[in-house]
Amino acid sequence: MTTQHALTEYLLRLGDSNIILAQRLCEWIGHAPVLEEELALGNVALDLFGQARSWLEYAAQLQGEGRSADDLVFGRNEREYRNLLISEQSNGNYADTLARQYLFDAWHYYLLQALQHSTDEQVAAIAAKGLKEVTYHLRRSSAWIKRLGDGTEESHQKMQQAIDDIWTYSGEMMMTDAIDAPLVAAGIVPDMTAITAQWQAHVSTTLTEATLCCPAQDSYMQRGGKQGLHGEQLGFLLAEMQFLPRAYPDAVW
Amino acid sequence: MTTQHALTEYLLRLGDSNIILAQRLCEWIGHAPVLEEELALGNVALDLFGQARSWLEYAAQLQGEGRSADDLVFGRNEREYRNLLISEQSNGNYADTLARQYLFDAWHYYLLQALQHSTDEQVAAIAAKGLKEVTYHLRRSSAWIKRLGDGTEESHQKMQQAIDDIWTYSGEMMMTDAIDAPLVAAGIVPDMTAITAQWQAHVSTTLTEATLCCPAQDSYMQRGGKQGLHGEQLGFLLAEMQFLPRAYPDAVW
Amino acid sequence: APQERHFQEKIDADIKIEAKNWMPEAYRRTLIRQMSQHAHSEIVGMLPEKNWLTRAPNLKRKLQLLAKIQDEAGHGLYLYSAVETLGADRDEELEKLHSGEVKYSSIFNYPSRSWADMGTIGWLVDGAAIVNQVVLQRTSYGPYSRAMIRICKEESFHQRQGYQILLEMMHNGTEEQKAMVQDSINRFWWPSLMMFGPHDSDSPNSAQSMQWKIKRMSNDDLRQRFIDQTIPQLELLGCTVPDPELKWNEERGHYDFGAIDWSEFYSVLKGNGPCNRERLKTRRDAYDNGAWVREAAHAYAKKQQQEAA
Amino acid sequence: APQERHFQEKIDADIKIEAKNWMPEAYRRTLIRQMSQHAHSEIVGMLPEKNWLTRAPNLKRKLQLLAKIQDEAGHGLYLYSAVETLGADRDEELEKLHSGEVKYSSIFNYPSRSWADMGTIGWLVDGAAIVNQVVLQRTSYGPYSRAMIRICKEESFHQRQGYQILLEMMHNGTEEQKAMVQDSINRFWWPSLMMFGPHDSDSPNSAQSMQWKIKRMSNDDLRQRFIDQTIPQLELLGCTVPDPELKWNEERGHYDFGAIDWSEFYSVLKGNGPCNRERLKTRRDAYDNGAWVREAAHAYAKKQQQEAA
Repeated sequence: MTTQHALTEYLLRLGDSNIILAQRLCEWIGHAPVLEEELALGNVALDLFGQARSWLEYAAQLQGEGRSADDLVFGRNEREYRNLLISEQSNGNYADTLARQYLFDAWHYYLLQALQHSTDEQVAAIAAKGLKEVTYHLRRSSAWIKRLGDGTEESHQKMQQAIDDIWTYSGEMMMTDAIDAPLVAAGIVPDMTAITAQWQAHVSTTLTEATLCCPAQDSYMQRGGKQGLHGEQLGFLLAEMQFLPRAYPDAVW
Repeated sequence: MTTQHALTEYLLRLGDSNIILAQRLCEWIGHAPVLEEELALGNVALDLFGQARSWLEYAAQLQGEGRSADDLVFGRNEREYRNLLISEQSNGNYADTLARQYLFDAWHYYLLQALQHSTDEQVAAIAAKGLKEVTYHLRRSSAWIKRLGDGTEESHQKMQQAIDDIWTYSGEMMMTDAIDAPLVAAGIVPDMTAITAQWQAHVSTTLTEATLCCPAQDSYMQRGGKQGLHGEQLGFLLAEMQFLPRAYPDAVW
Repeated sequence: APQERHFQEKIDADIKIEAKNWMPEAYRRTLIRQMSQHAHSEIVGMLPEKNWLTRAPNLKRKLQLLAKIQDEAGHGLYLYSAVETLGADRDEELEKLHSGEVKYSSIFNYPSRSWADMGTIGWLVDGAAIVNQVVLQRTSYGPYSRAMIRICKEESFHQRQGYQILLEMMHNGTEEQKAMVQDSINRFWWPSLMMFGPHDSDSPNSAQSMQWKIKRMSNDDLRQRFIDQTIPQLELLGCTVPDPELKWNEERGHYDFGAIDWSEFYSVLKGNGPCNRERLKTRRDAYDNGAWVREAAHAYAKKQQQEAA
Repeated sequence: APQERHFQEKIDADIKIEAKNWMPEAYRRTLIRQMSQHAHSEIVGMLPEKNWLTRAPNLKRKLQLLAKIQDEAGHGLYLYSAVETLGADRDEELEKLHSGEVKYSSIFNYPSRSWADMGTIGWLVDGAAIVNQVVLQRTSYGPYSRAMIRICKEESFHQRQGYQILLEMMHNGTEEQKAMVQDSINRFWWPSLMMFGPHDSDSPNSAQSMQWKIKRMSNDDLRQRFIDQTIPQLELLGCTVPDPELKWNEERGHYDFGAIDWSEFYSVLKGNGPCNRERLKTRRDAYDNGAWVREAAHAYAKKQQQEAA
């Protein structure tokens, strides 16, 4: 595998994860528990869509087939999507959404922190810009974990259940495969060992502060999203998201 | 307007209403309260899809543009869909689904009973065949109205709420417009006056037996479905239903 | 009463009333109601747009639409804050929304049926809102006036974006897209005109509001202003409005237009619009389903305070 | 014991055991468990197919798929009835499903990821089930055997339909569709082979079941039979299976095949498949959300009886 091909795949994984998670967050608009949360969720979604666009534009450029970020977002099927499984999980209740968000944010934060030192200038630049946003995402979602974990009896139970339910999708963020190796070697992307440790420390500290139990780090972890093997919900999300460009292929919007 | 054009529109209204309601019923599969109901809902959906196909094949034939029933189902957008608003309403709880079904079935039953005497042979034949199925649908759904209306306190409340909520979409079934006039004149479709009275009698008897209040017949009634003016939910239903043919325009399945 | 006279003198002198100033109870009540309605309209107005958010046709439009919805949530926040300066409580105002006691702009009881509606809502609906709000920048209550100044800037931006959506479809789109735009305008034209409220002759509370300078222009004048500024834009689009009587009146220096179907207006207001139930249910469910979250946040904040103390 | 001897003699003489006959408790328990698992598998097996029901690509396929799902619900009903002849209770059996105490076929813990899976599930998964069920037509318990006979007919029909879906895509479809089919087979091949259960050497309860003729062929023999009959169909499709060691063995008169990854099998069985949680949650939620409906039906029936009395 050439480094360029590996990098393209890596960018798709990043971009797709952002797109899909942002799309999920959009589903909350109009339904959030309080107006301030409509705003906060929307802001996070905006940031993620924006970062996704940057990653995917770069991916499209590396592919060199004249495709745009839009072509990638609206023209690929489930099997071609490379998002992490955690990003596609359905919203559930507010605790479920925040558990998903927090575990993702913590990974995203440490990853971008490392990627801003990438030997690939474009990767470094996108990561540095994104990191500012994700710093806020992580601060917000960890605050909510504590608020709900250490709020009422009901919120505590819901948050614990949410963490337990999403946990099996957290491991994939740290897994590597043949795509990573050449990129790590070239200093383009970080080795995941350090990031895994950082993530675990952040999560275990936050959950403890939130009076929540941290599930075992060696629990069975689902995988496959990065290789295009998704759960059954993704197809519905894509059918909705891609409907207009699919239904009106000659249209300009 | 030619009679042929009017008949085509009329057939689309019938076919589309069946398609959309059947599609809604499909959403219940795997989620029904008891296995027997999975079967029953599925059977009703099968019947409705089958009848829809007959109506739409005839509509396509009258259009004479070489389109198939599939082209009509999978190739039209929301604005071109002619289904009754009642058929597109979301499933809600089981009482909501049954209230929607019952009010529809009662109309469907009396309409097909009249349509089997249509001067148009094909209409008469499709209606006669469908009537057998719909006789069962109506028997089943009225039984459920009574069962839930006169079941427990909780089921009574849910069923009353369901009737009250869906009621505003029931009037459209009885409304006529410029499409109906020439067809009534030609004896192809019935005048709705008699059917309205039959429907009202059936509904009021059933609801009374079910210990439910019948909302006022002169309540404000929503309209527009038959003219292609739908609620916001239909677009999502169509995006899902039409996804594959839209995403793979050259495919054969 | 001298207080009352002093109050009216300030109003007449175009001096803003501030939260700490004395004001007649009726002035306060009228303002609370109007500003709450306005705040609720921002929040409910997010719903028809959210309907297309997950289906926006490209990333640029998706980001724009999301940002617009965010702005509306922000406007809602300013406005609820402004209402609270009058001693009202946000949760109580929301209760009144949920119970149907206080309304929101009836235009949001119409469904958004196609992507073109994202353009039309920006162009016509926000356009009509701006005509109202521009005048309200000069309203007599200070916090309301300042909120309006801030909101107007963003709304104009939204309106231009909405118009751009339609322009793109009309000038570069397919025949299907053009039909989609015309259909959208056909559906939203009359409801947009109704946004300014009944004719002045049927608007009994207007006189008092005018005297208090809560209102600064009459419904009919605002409506005429909106039509006059919109029709040239319509022509640039290459579209029409569903009003055969619409015609430039050289003598009046204004467009003449056909009679508005007020029965539809009152019917929708009464709850019979296509989406009244759905909109209220969405808001009510969001509030109810979020109760445990708000309670938890409250409980947590209390614990934190106690620990800090 | 004479009862026990008599029982085994009947079995040995291929006389069916009926509900009213004496049977050893262990025989009854084994049967209840196996038949419940089978019934649960029919019900849970509806879910991966339901996943594409609302997205079937044309009316013909939609009707076929819905009819197939209906058949499965019907099979579930026969089988629960058959289980009840043994004194078990359907609701209690469902409880055991929901609590995870009794399993269903692990194959349904894999997601259906594309429309091609509707073909592959029919062809491979139902195909594997049939190989099992054909033999079970001769199982020693009468009601089970008769249910199997009835079920087998419909399953063969499903299998042919599934194969037709794939044939159509492979022979008349686009390149994208062909890739979709191959991808689907790649994903379902090994899990289908695992449907026959562990190797005979790792299947400790098999011997007793064989003696009782609840089981009539060993796991490995059934698996070999399935492979032997499937590979020619695979070749007709123009597809491959993801097993480089698959090869016709002239001497054995069978296909040789590679080693099965039993760690995956046990992992999925333990709850780690991609959909285990989701499947159970769907069934549990359906049951819980339907409680009030079942209660109402029950209350109503009781009232009707009282009135009739």
